[in-house]
Amino acid sequence: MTNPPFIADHPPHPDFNAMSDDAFRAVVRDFVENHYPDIPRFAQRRLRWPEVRPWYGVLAQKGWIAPTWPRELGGMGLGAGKHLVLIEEFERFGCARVHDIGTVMLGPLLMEYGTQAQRDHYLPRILRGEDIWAQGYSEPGAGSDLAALRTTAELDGDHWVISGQKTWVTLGADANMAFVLARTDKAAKKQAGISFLLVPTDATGVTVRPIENLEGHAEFCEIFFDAVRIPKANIVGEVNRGWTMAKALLGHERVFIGAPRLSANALSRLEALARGNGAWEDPVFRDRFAGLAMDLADLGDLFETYVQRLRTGASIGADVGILKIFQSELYQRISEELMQVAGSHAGIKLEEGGDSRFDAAGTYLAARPTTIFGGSTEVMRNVLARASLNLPK
Amino acid sequence: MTNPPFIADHPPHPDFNAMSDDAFRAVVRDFVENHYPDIPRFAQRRLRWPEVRPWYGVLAQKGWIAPTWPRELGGMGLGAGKHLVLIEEFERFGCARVHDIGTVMLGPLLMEYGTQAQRDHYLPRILRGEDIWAQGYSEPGAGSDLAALRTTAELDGDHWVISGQKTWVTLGADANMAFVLARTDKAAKKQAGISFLLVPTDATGVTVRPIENLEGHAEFCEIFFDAVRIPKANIVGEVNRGWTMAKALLGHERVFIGAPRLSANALSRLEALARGNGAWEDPVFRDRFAGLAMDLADLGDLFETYVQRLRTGASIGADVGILKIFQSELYQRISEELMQVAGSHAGIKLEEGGDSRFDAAGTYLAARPTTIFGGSTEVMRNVLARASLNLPK
Amino acid sequence: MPQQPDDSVENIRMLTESASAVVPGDGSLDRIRAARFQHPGFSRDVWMTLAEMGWLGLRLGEEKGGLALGVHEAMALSRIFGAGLVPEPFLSSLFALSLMEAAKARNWIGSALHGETIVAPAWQSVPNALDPAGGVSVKAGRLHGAKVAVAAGADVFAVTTPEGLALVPCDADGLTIKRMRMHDGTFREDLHFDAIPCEIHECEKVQDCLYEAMLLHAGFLQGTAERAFDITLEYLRLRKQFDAPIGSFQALQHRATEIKVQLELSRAAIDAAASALDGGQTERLSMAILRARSRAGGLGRLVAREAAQMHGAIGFTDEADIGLFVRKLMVEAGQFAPEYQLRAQFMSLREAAA
Amino acid sequence: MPQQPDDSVENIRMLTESASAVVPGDGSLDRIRAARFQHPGFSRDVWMTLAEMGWLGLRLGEEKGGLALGVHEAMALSRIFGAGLVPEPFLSSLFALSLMEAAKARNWIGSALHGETIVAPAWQSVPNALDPAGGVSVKAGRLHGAKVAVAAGADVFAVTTPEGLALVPCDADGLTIKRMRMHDGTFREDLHFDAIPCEIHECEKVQDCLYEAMLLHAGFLQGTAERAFDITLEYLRLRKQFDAPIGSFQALQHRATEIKVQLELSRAAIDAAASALDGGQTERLSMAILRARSRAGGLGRLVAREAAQMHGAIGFTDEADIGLFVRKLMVEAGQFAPEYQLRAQFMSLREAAA
Repeated sequence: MTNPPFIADHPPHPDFNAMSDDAFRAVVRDFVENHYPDIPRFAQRRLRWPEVRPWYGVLAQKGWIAPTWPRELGGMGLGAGKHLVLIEEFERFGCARVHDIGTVMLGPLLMEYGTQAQRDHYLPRILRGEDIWAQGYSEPGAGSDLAALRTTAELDGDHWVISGQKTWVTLGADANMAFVLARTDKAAKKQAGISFLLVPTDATGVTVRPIENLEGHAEFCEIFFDAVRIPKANIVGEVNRGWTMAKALLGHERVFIGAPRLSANALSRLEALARGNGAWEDPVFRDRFAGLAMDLADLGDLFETYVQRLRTGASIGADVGILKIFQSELYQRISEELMQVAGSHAGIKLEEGGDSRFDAAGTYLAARPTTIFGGSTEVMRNVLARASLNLPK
Repeated sequence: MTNPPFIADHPPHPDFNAMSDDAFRAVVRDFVENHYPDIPRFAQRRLRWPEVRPWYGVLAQKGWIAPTWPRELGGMGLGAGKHLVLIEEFERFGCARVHDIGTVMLGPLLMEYGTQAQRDHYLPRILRGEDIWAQGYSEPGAGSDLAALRTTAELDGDHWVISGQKTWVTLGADANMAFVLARTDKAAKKQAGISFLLVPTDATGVTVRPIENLEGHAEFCEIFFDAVRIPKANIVGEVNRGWTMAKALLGHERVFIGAPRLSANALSRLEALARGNGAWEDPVFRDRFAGLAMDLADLGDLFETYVQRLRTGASIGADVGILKIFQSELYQRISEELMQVAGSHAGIKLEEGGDSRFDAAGTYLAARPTTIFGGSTEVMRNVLARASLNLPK
Repeated sequence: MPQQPDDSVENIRMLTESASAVVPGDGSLDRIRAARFQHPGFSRDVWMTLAEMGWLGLRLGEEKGGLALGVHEAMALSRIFGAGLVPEPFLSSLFALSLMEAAKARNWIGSALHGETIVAPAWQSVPNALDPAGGVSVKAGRLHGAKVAVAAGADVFAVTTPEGLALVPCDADGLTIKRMRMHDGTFREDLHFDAIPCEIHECEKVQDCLYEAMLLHAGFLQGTAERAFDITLEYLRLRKQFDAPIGSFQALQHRATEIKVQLELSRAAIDAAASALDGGQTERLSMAILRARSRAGGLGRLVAREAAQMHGAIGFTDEADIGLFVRKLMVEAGQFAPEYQLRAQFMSLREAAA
Repeated sequence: MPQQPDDSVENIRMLTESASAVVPGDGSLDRIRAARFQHPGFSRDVWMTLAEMGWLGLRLGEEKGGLALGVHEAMALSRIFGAGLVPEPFLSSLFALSLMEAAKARNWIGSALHGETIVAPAWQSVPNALDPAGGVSVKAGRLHGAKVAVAAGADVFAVTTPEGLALVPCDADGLTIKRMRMHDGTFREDLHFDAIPCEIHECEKVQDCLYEAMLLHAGFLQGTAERAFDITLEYLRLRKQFDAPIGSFQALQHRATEIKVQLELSRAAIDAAASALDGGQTERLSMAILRARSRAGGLGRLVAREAAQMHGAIGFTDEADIGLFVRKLMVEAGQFAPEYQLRAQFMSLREAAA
């Protein structure tokens, strides 16, 4: 698959961080309201590449595709607080989420661990939408035990030869590039001996197979590697040191997985549904709604403290799991309240293109994976118990 | 300590089981209302022997001290259903709970495993209140791991010589006899090598020390055994086979620990308190009350199925834990709702002799041990997971 | 609690055996899988089998061609159908027929029992309340208004109105049907009535019929939940992570035992309510049914949540059976009314009984 | 959220250091233990120390002899006092003084700041609602009615009435005091006023004072809960059963992490509300305080329950310190109003703000 590049001919950005939150919010709102293309808003499922491509193009052209990248590398250079404003406004308008593995995960990794050649080659391609990246961490049977991976890569002259299988690759069928964790030293202990490799999905021996879910969508894929040869240079960081990098990436990601936006959207849905069907007047419902609304606001306060710590460069450590644990469980609790209130209509399956703002079942299903992917709640509680509470193994 | 016997000169009982529940209920109610002595009703704590003695005497004289013992042995011979009626009426009137370890635990054990001589000697003494029994299972540091006991008994000629310590002995300071689990084979594995011994608490070397709780009561005691010599005949069942008997006793006890009466009392308190302070009119409170009332009624239905199984002689197995788990947690949830509703008054400590019918904090504290003693909820869930759900170790 | 009479036990044994005509004994879900999302979401052939077995008349008097069996018997089938994810509108039809019998509406009963006509109850006007009289009115012999969440595929609708029962054929002039796909692959319909001429059959027992339907539905939910739990337990025993079966992890074990606790409470509450109903007890019967339905609803929600979580990623695939159960529970747990409405109703009855 | 200003951080550092004058640095609870159940349940000597440190005037304007420090500073002390189970009515006194300042009632303020007079707020008329105007009336210059759950040991009561603030000495004619022992060893009093002559000081800021008191009390609860949790964690690490530390059992670990989650939420909510208050933000401040107090109350209840359960039998003995914390949480979690009342209030404000 090739992606014709978007032209990123935007002028240099001002320093958005110097603006007030309100002023920046007005800028974002104005931009979104005037430039969001004619594609779905408030989509309940992730849109596929052909669907979301127009929006990626608008963002790329404006230079807004990488909000947190430094301005000198083509990003917006937003601090955490401003980034949150951007997210809030995008969510408020119901903007579709673009394919962002490249900007959110691979980009920052290359900035920290990549070679200059890798940065020069890959970063602009992400900004222009030429490369759409997929993340290959999980393997069949390993689940939350990420380090139990069996995909191998062996050096054969100037090439790595990769064999194995990855699963639960988000939007993998839309990607032309994948980064993959593979075992490069079979003798080493579990976490050691793992390397971080970059693989074009059109290489010989790569097969991408969509996993159809119960809604008939293929948000996830399996990727099979059958003696796939990639250049020796397609490794990030040192050989056998991929695990630490992958973990660091996950840690950083978790602050943002813990952002209140998913729960906030779900709570808006709950209010809309309850106002529509009379539950809003019921004091018992209101009590439960109040509990959820207070949970959400408290989560916002907690999220803000983490954002401040990121902003000041303070370390976060194992406690970061707290955010993701609470946000994902809150999201689920809100979605379950939606199901209660929807009563006999709870199980309705939204028609394609239907208005998702009252979609109880869609929200319920969307909330399920959040306690499983990106570190299951169970594993995160194990880690928290040991690393943060210092409880014995 | 010696207990002057009550005379048990009652005429032979009719077969209460042949009566209708309603007719039997009327008999019990009439008896209680006319013969309950001038001692506290609805006591929040267990009454001590001098306090409860008059009621024990009334019951002994009437022949009602051992509701489930066979009529030919001096009991009432009640089936489980009738027994429940008896309990309900006693609870309704607020009768104090008498010292019942002898009738509930030791008696049935002797009937099944004791020698004829033991039965002839001990059973009548229980009926007449001459022996007040204590149960010595728990040891310091062992907690829920009952089999981890370190009290030893060695044969020395015609005597067992007992050394060690028991703790959490309910009303131990009131007892003149104790039954004790002791290790009689140190080489055997944990559960093997344990015997069941009968010890007078006035024997040389026995020290009973009350454990003062935060309310200043001494409901529990520690008992120390310093080379205490008891006759060789003071063993129930075979040597080194005490564990199985003790476990069987606990299993049978658990059906009745799972009876709804504690939760029912607490719920009545909750209703009384809420009606008194206005919460009863609050729809949000009513919703929570309804949830608890429905839980209680469902527990009643479940309890009834177990009673039926006992009645028909069917085995119950590990599932019996379900009753105790749910009833004790429900009791605690009701008590926590009481604390909520009591607001700024929640922490009031009832004056001695005060009216316990609105006592939130007393109920809260009384509910705490129910998930710990008689098998902690955690251990019971472990057992249930393995034995009933067949989950791997 | 009155005991189940012996003939009831024997009836249940026979019903359970013959249920394999509809629910395969080997647990196969192939038929269920294939029928999804194809309107009407179930098989008319299977429907004819239900009719031939006499099950559609399970609760109907013998003089009307029914089997006149007890609620315990109907409950046994309901549980089996729940465990088998049976999509045919069996409970819905029992509800409709009991309304028709109570209203002495003779038309259609015969053809309904023979499976030729499917009748669905249209009783609810908002999706989250127990309001059989709501949403519609009858003026000058014509039906106006709307009902929601009616089982799809019916030939005739049994519409509850403030004045009694109206029977409306699906092709009546003035009837607008909005069809909705459900996540379990079945369909439901919202109905709109625009001045449809109809005969009104007085019916004083609408509440009784509604409550019996709720109770049977509790059994269906329990059947679904119980099998979903069994499948999950099996997965916990086999699936390994961090070199151990995940069922050996104590946190999961304790959560699994909580499901077991709720399952047993649900079973006891349902059986007690069924005995009270069969025993002709009226005092506290409604409260017992509200309890049973509320417990089963909570159980269904709990099992859906935990089954999804304990299966992890695999549960989202179309290949894994557990997803079918999660979807069924999502759709069915909300039927009738949310648990907090049932609790409110319970408190009203409790006050009235005191 | 505005940042805490640097001088606040420095103030807090100094306050925290000097707090050892009242809360021993070694964590000893000997004084706490000994003072229990002896009326008034606290030490007048320690009270004088609080006065000498200037802490009673922490929130009072400098022109009245106070330190004029921010809520963040008061919160720091409140948390330390909560962790130390301090029985002196410090928060109660801050509340009373803020009422008196707001009402421009000059009498008593000086002697209260010097520790000679203890003033307690009498604001609540039923123990489970936020009703500062309730329960009392003023007719012809005389106070009638009742207030409940007032801190014991006060020399003067600051009584909130529909017309304003009344100051009533504890030996006033017509005042009946019902003294109650609390499970933590402190005392509270229900007051009855029978035509007590009094001056009424108009006070428009009763709600503001009440909400600030609730916020500081949230900090106290958090301090108590946090230390109780630390003690419990230590017990989990050391206590062995079935040959392993019980803290290694996954089910307990997962429950412990839930406490940690709630603790962090509580801390964040309290600090955010304190910043809003110090920053002079009024919009949504009341809602932020209701949230903070509700979270801390829930946290207190959760920790009391889990600390008791995780300690098992040992927690019931008078020797074990954890029992003191459980009792303190039992008494304090219910102060002001049950969480469901706070939620109802939150929803009213949310509607008004929309």
